[in-house]
This record gives sequence, C-alpha cells and structure tokens, in this order.
Amino acid sequence: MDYVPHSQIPGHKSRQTGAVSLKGIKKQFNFKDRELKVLSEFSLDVQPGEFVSIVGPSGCGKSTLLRLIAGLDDTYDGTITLDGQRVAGTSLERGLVFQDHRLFPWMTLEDNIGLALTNRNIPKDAKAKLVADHIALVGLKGFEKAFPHQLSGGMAQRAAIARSLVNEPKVLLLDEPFGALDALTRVHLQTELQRIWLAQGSTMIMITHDVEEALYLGDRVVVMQANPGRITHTVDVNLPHPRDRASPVLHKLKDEILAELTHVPEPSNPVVRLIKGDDQ
Amino acid sequence: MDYVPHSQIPGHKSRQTGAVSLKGIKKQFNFKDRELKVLSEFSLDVQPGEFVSIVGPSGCGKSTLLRLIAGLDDTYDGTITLDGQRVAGTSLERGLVFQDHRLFPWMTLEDNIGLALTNRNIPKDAKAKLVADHIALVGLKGFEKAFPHQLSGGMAQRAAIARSLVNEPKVLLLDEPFGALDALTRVHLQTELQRIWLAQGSTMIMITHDVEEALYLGDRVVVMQANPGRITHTVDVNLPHPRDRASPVLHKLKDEILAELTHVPEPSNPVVRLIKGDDQ
Amino acid sequence: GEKPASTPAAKLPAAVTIAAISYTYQGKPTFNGLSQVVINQGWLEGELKKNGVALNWLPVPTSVGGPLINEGFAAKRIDFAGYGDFPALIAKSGGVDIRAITSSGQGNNAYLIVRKGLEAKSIEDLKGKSLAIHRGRPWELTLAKLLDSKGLKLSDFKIYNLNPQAAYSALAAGKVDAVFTLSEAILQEDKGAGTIIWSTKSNPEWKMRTGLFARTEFTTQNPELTQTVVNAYIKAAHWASQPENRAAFLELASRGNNPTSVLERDYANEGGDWNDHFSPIIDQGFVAHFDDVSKYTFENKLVQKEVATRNFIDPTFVNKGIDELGLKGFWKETPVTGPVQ
Amino acid sequence: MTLKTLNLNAFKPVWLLGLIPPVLFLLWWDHEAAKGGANALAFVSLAQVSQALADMLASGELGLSYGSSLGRALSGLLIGGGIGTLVGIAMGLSKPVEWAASPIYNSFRQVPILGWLPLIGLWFGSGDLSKLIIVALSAFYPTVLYTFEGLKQVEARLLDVGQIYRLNGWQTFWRIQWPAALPSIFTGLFQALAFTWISTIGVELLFSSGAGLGALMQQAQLQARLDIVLVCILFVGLTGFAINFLIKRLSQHVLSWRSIRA
Amino acid sequence: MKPDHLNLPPRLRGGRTAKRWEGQTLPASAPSVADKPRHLPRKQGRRISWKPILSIGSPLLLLIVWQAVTAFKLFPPEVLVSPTAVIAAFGEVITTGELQRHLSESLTRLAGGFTIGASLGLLFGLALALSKTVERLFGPTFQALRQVPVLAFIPMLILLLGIDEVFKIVIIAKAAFFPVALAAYDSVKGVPKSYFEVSSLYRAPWWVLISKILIPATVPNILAGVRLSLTRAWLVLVAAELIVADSGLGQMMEMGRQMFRLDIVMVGVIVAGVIGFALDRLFQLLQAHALRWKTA
Ligand SMILES: Nc1ncnc2c1ncn2[C@@H]1O[C@H](COP(=O)(O)OP(=O)(O)OP(=O)(O)O)[C@@H](O)[C@H]1O
Ligand SMILES: Nc1ncnc2c1ncn2[C@@H]1O[C@H](COP(=O)(O)OP(=O)(O)OP(=O)(O)O)[C@@H](O)[C@H]1O
Ligand SMILES: [Mg+2]
Ligand SMILES: [Mg+2]
Repeated sequence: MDYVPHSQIPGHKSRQTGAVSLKGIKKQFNFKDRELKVLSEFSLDVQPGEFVSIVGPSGCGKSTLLRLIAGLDDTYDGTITLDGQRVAGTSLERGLVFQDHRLFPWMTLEDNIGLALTNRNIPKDAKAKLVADHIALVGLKGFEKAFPHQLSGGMAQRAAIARSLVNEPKVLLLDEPFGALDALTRVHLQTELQRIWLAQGSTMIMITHDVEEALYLGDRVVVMQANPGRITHTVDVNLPHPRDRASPVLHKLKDEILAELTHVPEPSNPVVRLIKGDDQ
Repeated sequence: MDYVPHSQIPGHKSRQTGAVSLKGIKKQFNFKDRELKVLSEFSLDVQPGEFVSIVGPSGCGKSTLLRLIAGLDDTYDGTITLDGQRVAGTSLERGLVFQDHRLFPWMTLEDNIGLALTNRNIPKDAKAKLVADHIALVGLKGFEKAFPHQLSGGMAQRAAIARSLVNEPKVLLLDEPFGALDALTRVHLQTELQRIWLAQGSTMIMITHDVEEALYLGDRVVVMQANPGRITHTVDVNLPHPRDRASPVLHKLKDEILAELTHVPEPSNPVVRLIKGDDQ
Repeated sequence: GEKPASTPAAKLPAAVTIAAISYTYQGKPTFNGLSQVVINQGWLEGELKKNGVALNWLPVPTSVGGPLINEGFAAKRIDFAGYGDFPALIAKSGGVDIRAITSSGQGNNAYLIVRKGLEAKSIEDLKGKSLAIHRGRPWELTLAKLLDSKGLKLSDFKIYNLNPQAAYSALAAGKVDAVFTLSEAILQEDKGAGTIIWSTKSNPEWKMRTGLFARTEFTTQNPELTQTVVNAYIKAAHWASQPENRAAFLELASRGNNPTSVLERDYANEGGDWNDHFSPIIDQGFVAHFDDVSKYTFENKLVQKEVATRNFIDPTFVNKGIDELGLKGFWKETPVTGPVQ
Repeated sequence: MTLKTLNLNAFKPVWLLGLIPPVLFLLWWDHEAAKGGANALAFVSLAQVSQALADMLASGELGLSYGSSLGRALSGLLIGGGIGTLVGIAMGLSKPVEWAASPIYNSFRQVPILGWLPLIGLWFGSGDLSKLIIVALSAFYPTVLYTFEGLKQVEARLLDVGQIYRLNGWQTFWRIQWPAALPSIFTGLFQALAFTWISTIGVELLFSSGAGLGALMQQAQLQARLDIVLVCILFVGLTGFAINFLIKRLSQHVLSWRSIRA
Repeated sequence: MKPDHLNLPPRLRGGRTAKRWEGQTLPASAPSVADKPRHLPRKQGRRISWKPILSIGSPLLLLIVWQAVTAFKLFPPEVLVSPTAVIAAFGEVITTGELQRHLSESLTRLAGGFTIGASLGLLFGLALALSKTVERLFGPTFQALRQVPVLAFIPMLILLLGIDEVFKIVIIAKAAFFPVALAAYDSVKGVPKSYFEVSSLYRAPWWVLISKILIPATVPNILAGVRLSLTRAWLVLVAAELIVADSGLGQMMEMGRQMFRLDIVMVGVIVAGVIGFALDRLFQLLQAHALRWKTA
C-alpha cells in the first residue's frame, strides 16, 4: 500500500498543543415550550495528544458535546478552550466525524473528501494524491466517482472518516465513527486510526458504544449518564499502544464499565428507567 | 410496564407461515458504465418463524438483499418467494427497518410511527395506544411530539424500530437495527425483539455487525462475503431461547465466525484486500 | 355585450353596447366627449328601455382604444363606438364591416412641442434632431401631412417611437428634442417642459377626426335602434353646442387627461363658433378627410386594402335625426346627401 | 459574511435597520426634487406627495382604486395559484401528464400577455373577467413550475418508506410528497404574489378602464402628476410587503419541522 | 435450479424476465403475496415509448383543434386567424426581413438584460439569505420593491438613463433580477443546517460554500426562478418595446395589433413561444446535468 504517513513528526505525543478543556458546560434545548437540560456542569480536561473515549446511553448528550467542541453551536454556558484559547466557531484544527455521514449527495466520493482540503494551501496534485491515499486507506478504491447514494451504509461512513482524516486536524472528534462497520473493517480502521494518532500526536475524542473499542484505543474512557448528561466515571487505561485486545486488564475494565453503564441510575433518568422497567 | 403482547398467539413458532425462500438471486448495479455485480447466485431458505442473522463485510450486498426481499427493488434475476408465493412489490406482511432511520422530517415521532398503521383497519384510539406503547417500548416517552431533527442518532434509530414493530409483520427484515445504540439500550431492545418474536412467531432476518448479537438472537447465522455478495458459511445455533449470553457454545461459535470473517478472502475481493494490505 | 339577434327588425337585441374612450375619474370611468353627455342626459337609456333593450357602455383606455374597439367590433361584442379615423379605417380595411354614422365635430388638435432651450421655430428647424411620436396612433397621419407639406420625410429626423407618458418624460429630461402629440402638449408647456411651436390650429384640415361608428350588420338589422342612438348623440351635441353649457362641458371633459385651463386653450382661437366644435353632421369636409386618410394609409402601406369611403360613411341616420329633432340649420355645414361620389 | 463583523446586529430593535434604505432613498429623492428644472418632472417633493395622499384619501378615490386592485390581485392569486398548484401536482405525479402538458405549458408561459389580448378579448370581453384571467394566469405560471419541481425533488428513500407501509396513491401524496414539496410550493407562492401585483397594475391599462391603481397611475402619468403615481407605488409596495409577510409567517409555521439556519 | 413449483406462467418464472411480473395479475391459484403493485408497469422490450408521442402529440392536437375551429369559422376570422393564415404572414415577415430584424433586436436586448439581471439577482439573493445584516437592511425593501411594476418608475428612469438601449436593458434586467433573487433567497434559506455545518467545519470559503454546496443543493428551485425570470424578461421586453422602441418583437406585435393584423400578432406569439420554449429547454438540460447525482 502506498499510503504515506500524514506528517513527518516522528514518535508519539511530540506535539505540545491540542489540549482541550471544558469547564462547567451547561447546554439545554428548547423543546416544546419546556427546557430540555442536555448537559449540566460538564467539565473535562484533555491533554495534548491524549485519546479520550466517551461511552454513555443513547440521548445523553454525547453528540451535543462534540458539536460544542467543534464550534458548531455556541449557545451554551461554561467555557471550552483549546490550548488556552476560547473556542469560537469552527476551525480546521478541530476535525469532526459526524454521527450521520453527511456526505453531499451531489458530490462524488472524491469531491466529498476533497472538500476538506479546499482551504489548505497545497498544490493541486498533492491534494489529489492525498484524497486518493485516503480513499485507499478506507478501502474505497474503485468508488472514487461514486455518488453517496451508490454507496452502502458502511462505505459512506468510511468516506466520512477519510474526509476528516485527510485534513490532519490537531484535535479530531469522532462520533461513533465505526458504528456501521463489520468486525474486520472495524479492526482495520481502528488500527489505522491509532497509527495516524501515534504518528501525528493529535488529540482524539471519540464517542463509541463499543466498550471494547473505547478501551482498546483510549488513554482514558469517560462514562456518561443522561438527564442531564454528565460524567459519572472516568477510567484510565494505563497500557502502552498498540494494545493487545485480549489483555486481561482490558477485560476487567470492560466489565467495570459495563457494570457502570447498566447500573440502575437514580430515578431522575426517565429514558433509562423506562427501559429497565420494561424488562419484565 | 403496560406493554401488551402484539398478538394473542401463544407459544413460539405457532404460525405456519412466513417461509422466505431466495433462489439464485443475481443483482447488479450499473455503475459508471460498468456493471457492479452485487449478488451472485444467492440462495437462502428461511423457515416460518425462524430468526436468521446475517453478517458480512461492508458493501457485500446485505442491504441490497433486504431491499429485494422487501419488494422495493425488482430488477434482479432469480426468485424470491414468501410462503411459496412469488414476492411482487411491497406488502405489510414484510416489514423493514432501514439502515438509516428514514423518519419523515415533517412528522413528529408519534406521527412517524403512526404512519405504519395508516392502512391497518384498527380503531383510532387503539392505534394511538399501539403507538404510545411502542414509543414506551423503545424508551422514547416524552418525545412523542419531537421532530426527527430534535432526536439523537440512537433515538431516531429506536423510533425506526418502533415504526416497524407496531405493524406486527409476518416477516421482519432488520438492517443493523441496533447499530447506533449503547450497550444497555441495545441489550434491552434485543430482549424485547426476542420476546416479540417468540410471542408472534414471526420470521426475522437481521443484518448486524455484532457477531455476538447475531448468535444471541439467531437460529442461524449466515456469513456473507463480497464481490460478488454470496454466502460462504452458515452457522446453526442449536440453543433454546432466550439464551445465556455467556454460554461457551456461543463463544466458540463467535470465534469460528470471526475467523471466517477475517480469513483473507480470494483476491477477487478488492475491498477487503486493500484493507488487509493496509494493515502493515 | 349581447349579440344582436340574427333575424331582422322583429326581434330586438337584448342590449346595445357602445364603446368609447374613457378615463378614470375618482375611481370610476368617465367617458370622453359626447358619450359622457349622452350618459348624463339619460335619454338614450330611457328610450331603449321602452323597447326592452338594455344599454351597455364599454369604457376603453386611450392607449389601447383603437385595437380594443376593433377587436370588439370583429367579435361582435360592441355595436357602436366613438373613436378616431385611423383605427376605424384599419378595421374597415381589415374586413370588419363598420361605418361612420355621425361626426363628433371638427376634430382634435395635434401639437408639436420642442424641449426647453432648443432654438427651433418650425418643423424644418428640427431636421436631424430627435422627434418622438407614438407610432400607429391617429395623429401620426397629421404629422405625415405636415411633413409632406414641407417636403420632409420621417427619415429626416431621428424618430423615437415613444408612448405619450414616456415621451413627456423624455422631453422634460431633454432626451428628445421634440414631441408630436395631442392637447396634453399644452399641459407640458405649462409645466415648463418645452414650447409648442406648431399646432393644427394653423391647418384645421389636418385635424384628427373622430365620430360614432357602427357595425353595419347591426344598423341594417336594427335601423330604429340605430336611429335612437344617433339621435341621442345629436341631442348631446346640441346640448354641448350651447354657449351656456360651455363651462359644464369643459368640466366634464376635464375629468380626462387635461385640466379645464388646457382644454380652454385647446379650443381657443379656432375661428368659428363654439357650437361648430360639436357638429354631428357628416359634411363634405368630413368625407374629404376620410378620402384623404384612406388614400394616404393605403399608399403608405399602413393598410392592406384601400377603403372606399362610399361604403364607409353613412350620413342617412344623422340627417334623419337632425330632421326629427328639428335641428336643421343649427349647425352651419352643408350636409352631404347620399353616398359620396 | 464579512458584513457580519460590522456589528450592526447589536443594534437593538433590529427591524429598524430595514428602514434605512427606504429612508436614504427618500432623502435622495427629496434632494433631487429640490433641484428643480427637468428633475421636478421626474421627482416630486415629498410634501407634494403627502398632500396628494391626503387629497386622494379624502376624496375616496384612493380607497376605491386600491380596493379594486387589491381585490383583483388577491382573487387572481387565489384562483391562479390554486389551479396552478393542481396542475403542478398533476404534472409532478403523472409522467404522461407531464409529457403531454409540459411542452404546451412551457411554450405558453413564454408568450407575452400582449399576444393573448386579442383572443382573451374575443372570448371573454374586455371587462373585469378578462383582467382577472390575466392576473390569474400570472399567478398560475410560477405555482405550476414550483409545485412540479417540488414534487420532482422528493427523495426516493422517503418514498421507499411509503411503499413499505403500503400507502396508497393518495396517502403517499398527502403524507410524503406534499409535505416534502411544500417549501418549494411556498417559494412559488411568493413569486406568484409579485407577479399578480405587477400584472394587476398592468392589466388595468390593457382592458376597459375603471377603478384600479393601474388606471390611476397611467392617467396620472399623462397628467404629469407624479405625486399621485408615487402614492400608488407606495400602496402597491406596502401591500405587497404586508401580504408577503403574512404568507411568510404561515410558511414558517407550516414548515417548522425544517432544521434550517435561523 | 429446482423445478419451479410455483405453477406460474413461464414469463413469470425466474431468469432475465424477472422484472416483468410487476403489474401482472397472478393466477387466482397463486395470489400475489403483495397487495397489488402500485407502480406503472415497467415492462421491458417491445413497449411503446409514450414520451415522444405525448410531448409531440399534445401541441399537434392543439394545432389541429385550432385549424378546425378556424375552418368552421366558429370565431370571426379577423380575430382568430387560422394556422394557415399565420403561416402566410410568417412567410411575409420573413421575406421582408422584418421578423429577422425585430427578432435580433429583441434577442440582443434580452441577452444583455437577462444575463445582467439574473446574475445580479442570484448574487443578491444569496447575500440576502446568507448575511443577517444584508437581510435586515435590504430584506424589507426587497420584498416591497419586487412587487412594484417598473412601469411606475419610467419617468425617473428616462431621466436617469435616457431612452436608448441602456434604458431597455435596465428595465429587462430589473424584471429578471427579482424572480432569481427571490428564488435564491428562499431556497438557500431552506437548505438544511447540516450542510452549512459541514461546510463550516472545513472552513470552506464563501465562494466554495455557494458554488459547491448551496447552488447544487438548490438547483431545481433556483433554476425554476431563472426560468421564471426569463419569462418575465421576455414579457417586459415586449412591454419596454411598446414604451420606447422602433423595433423588436414586441414592437412588431404591437404594430400588428394597432394595424389589426392579428396574423402578425400570432406570428409574434408563436415565435416568442418557440424561442422561449427553446431557451427553457436549455435550462431544463442544465438542470438535468446539475442533478445527475440523483439518477447516476
Ligand atoms: N443505487 C446503487 N447504485 C450503484 N451501486 C449501488 C447502489 N446501491 C448499492 N450499490 C453498491 O452495492 C454494493 C452493496 O451495497 P449494500 O448497501 O447492499 O451493502 P451492505 O452489505 O449493506 O454494506 P454495509 O454493511 O456497509 O451497509 C456496494 O458496493 C454499493 O456500492
Ligand atoms: N436540535 C435539538 N432540539 C431539541 N433537542 C435536541 C436537539 N438536538 C438534540 N436534542 C436532544 O438532546 C439530547 C441529547 O442528544 P445527543 O444527540 O447529544 O445524544 P447522544 O448522546 O449523541 O445520543 P446517541 O448515542 O443516541 O447519538 C436528546 O435528548 C435529544 O433529544
Ligand atoms: Mg449521538
Ligand atoms: Mg447496508
């Protein structure tokens, strides 16, 4: 494979930038005349070059959180900083893989990925090469000219991953990037993501529902609960990368997190309460 | 919980109908002037009331297959029959959960689910009750009046599941229904799906990327490979329902299937080859 | 309007429709000239009602009056119309069988107004300058006569085909040097847009003539009704011709485009008496004018077929009407008897 | 975009911003009018305009003309827009109807109204009916086009869902195609609104004279009464704006499901 | 393959013919599992292609009806001229060269006015939709002004622009401007927020946002606006030629009407219709090209 590493920076975490810090984030939506508290007093410090995984129940505010960090939404209380600078608006330094792929239906796969490079000052053929390399990376060679509706669900998701990677952002936010992928493709892309992360020393914050994946990749796993969305638990994974998936440490941590996740939450959580109540 | 079983049929597999049979299915797409062979000589017999799980690499034609069975696409060769009758067009007997949720953006959650009952001859308040029950079933109480863009990814997926269940189809086709759900919600909905399946004796064909899930729910797990999409392996799971997730039999089968899935396929499969080749 | 019954005399049409140029005055149509007098007198409506015939008035705006009336005649939607010589001739030439049954007086003046600051005393001085006129409108014929008399051609000027509204703006803005138009020129002069250097007052024979025209089929099938209508117009002319009604008539007319002050000057210095303005009589002058116009339009290929005036002018109704109403001798001109030779 | 940095949005009752261009325009206008000379014929002073407004209001002339034009514009919009929507639906839903109707529709649409005048006069006379027909026609064209386009754009993936739940033709239309096309249909309505106003004014010059702002304006122009013309323009513009505002409100309500930029 | 146990007619059995069953009634002994398929039968092979038949047939039918109506003299021939008379008049204006002269004048004016008006309209509409400030400043004026007929401003325009070509082109441009501006404004306002988010994420500069995202996302609606604006430009062109012109299709029609030559008016009608239709087809092709992604 002719994939060329993104940057020439050797070794891991050589970058001294990419620290994300969230302090006392409060976020609510106006929903049918009532306020829906989505995040409440959410605080999190991510070190430069750290890989943080976030797990939590559906609807607890994970995607909302990533949108805030990405700068897509600024109607919240609290502060979000990147390397000490308050986050305002979007920036090429902060990449995001949306939960839905959000490819533009009128652009070919190639053009969709190329879009991420519009604002990068690189010669045209270098751009083309970057795009081609990333298409190959996610295994979509041969589909360069395909329109999104001609792709399968997993292929579209992979295209979206390629689009976010091509840009080498300092901070990459991933919202269930591998949700629609089969086991093999998933493992492959996990490995690639890790390799890129190690090579670039970028900061990654990834939402996933796969606790194993969270543990395999993350330096830290943040467990959230809903109503309002908050951190209930943080698990440090003190193992070197790349890790052995079969490691007993990971297994132990997995059981711990799953227990935390399936632990009956306080009654203020209607979503999960209903679901539990149902399970007669 | 006041959820009422869908039908009064007691016991499992009491229905004698719901046999799906696919014979020599060939399907191709015209793609940039060349033909993309998606399914080739695909044959599968599903017994009435059977639960078949399908696993396979991204882009191997799983969604395409379900669309054919659902009757959304009739440009293929081969025959698909339901209880011996050739499938022509869609029917309320064959339900489908799409891979993307496909909720109508202009309808509230309630209306989206109610849509499935439009053509059912049930009194209005019974319909309303059915809808409310299914909203509760998927843990979305309180969001009845929400529009799809106000839901999280997982919530939208759950709404789509509710929409397909409310109708009690004889054959239910599920395309990665739990892909965007967290572990707890997922377990809950798996359990519910199984309960409904046992109660109604309906036939289920489910695509999933989670081999554990495929084994936990399926009477049979069909393993597909790509280029062109075909069955390479079928695993019978001869355990009674509901099963113990920790059962060693399931673990053994899981390893077997994962090995099958990650086995380097013949070079005619560019997608997987590239992915493998990448994994330096 | 209703179509008249096809069987003659015995069956009267349900309604008679008269079209005439009109203006909007205080939100309602007000007709031009004698038609409004006919309406105000109410006599015609009463007479027709006695026969169970309704009277419809069709107001047409001046800018599209000719075509609208011609199309109305062709479609048999109107029976009578008061309008100008040129459009009527065009209709006749185009195969619509109509004829002139009264005159509406001595005709309308045309004016040549030049922009402020332009030293021009006569049309000759305008050679090579820009001249605005709305082509196809009746006063184009007047211009043509004027040019002919001086041995000039349209091509001697830079002609702009502008509708009157635009022409006045262009004149005021100095974008054209001269405009050839109707009495509104006086108003423009008052507003300081330019100076009138010529008018038909010096050549009354070139005035644009108007009259009451009728659909021939209608007149032959309903001679009595036609006579009633003609009589109504004669009565109106009689009223307007009396000097004591001058002010009242001008007030009516001022509901159109021009205020009374302008109308006063339009009617001023014409020679002759006030009452001659409204003579309904189809006299030699009237016939000669139509002969002339007919020849001119054909020679200049403005119409495809030459119209024989003898089939176009029918003075019988007006002559009979003047007799019936005892108005013989009220107007000075000598009536032409029988078809023109 | 770059203008965003011009922090005009901080300006509090923001709707007042919308008054800036018209006020500037009026100031310029009055300035031009004051110059006199040829300008006085194209620009009249605002004092004169307000005087004319007062006079016309007092005489009831304005009310009568305005009412008549407004009635014509609204009924034209209703009739033309209604029929246009139906035709657009027929063309959008049925291919054969589209094939048969679209060449005729698309070429008729291009014919200047002037060409139809003789025929409309022939068939419908030159009274209010003909005026209404032309005004309705001007609303008809845009609504057909936008309804048709809106229906053509409905995503196949959503139609698939309707098929799965066996919605019949009517249900598919009413539950899926219609709501999906609605944003586009509203755009058509906004277009139609302007067209009806403009043609209302125009048509009053083309057929029999009578009450109406168009007739009033035409005559005022001939009389060189620009003050009257301006009063008419003012009423036309403001009314159009007001109706537009109402339809916009309605559309915002009906289309509240859209997740669009605020 | 196992023998077909379905007892279906041969053409309903598998193989290449598979797509044929749709819309066929299955034998009573083997009722379809589906409720009756609801789509038009998509039969392959010797099917009749209705599209050309209908799209050529309908105008043809109209022509025949027209000829018949005039042949039977249902309406006065002076007003409803027959197609044959129109053809004769057509020959006449062609041989005198009148039509060519008028047409080229009109088309030149149209090309200038329409191009300027539509492109400015597009830009203005986009600015109005994208910038809150522009919207607040100019929105109300725009919404009021677009309803006002240009007719009212003629004295002012003449004063400012004179009465030569510039004047006509400005009038046409104004007419073309508003429908496009409105279409662009309204449809860009309706673009899903998610598209803006992606674009903002990659910090696409405004021209990329417009050309690669907003315009493709709104092609049908904006093109519909452009098509309407073309119609309006045509209409206003004719009107403008009535006010100030010696030539042009509008002038030809107006003179035809003044001179009661309705055959010439009809020639104008047909020429205007045909040219408008051709231009419109051009836009449709453009649209089809822009929307390849839907069908590709
Ligand atoms: N409309 C279409 N036109 C052309 N090619 C298509 C079309 N739909 C699907 N394909 C192609 O068919 C193949 C199979 O697609 P399908 O959606 O069935 O995959 P899948 O097995 O569901 O994959 P995934 O797990 O990623 O959802 C893919 O290669 C895809 O590119
Ligand atoms: N635009 C919106 N308007 C109103 N409510 C919203 C909106 N967006 C999200 N929400 C609500 O905020 C909550 C959190 O949503 P979010 O998408 O962040 O969840 P999530 O943690 O990503 O869930 P999932 O795992 O299902 O994707 C949900 O209850 C959702 O209904
Ligand atoms: Mg989410
Ligand atoms: Mg799929």
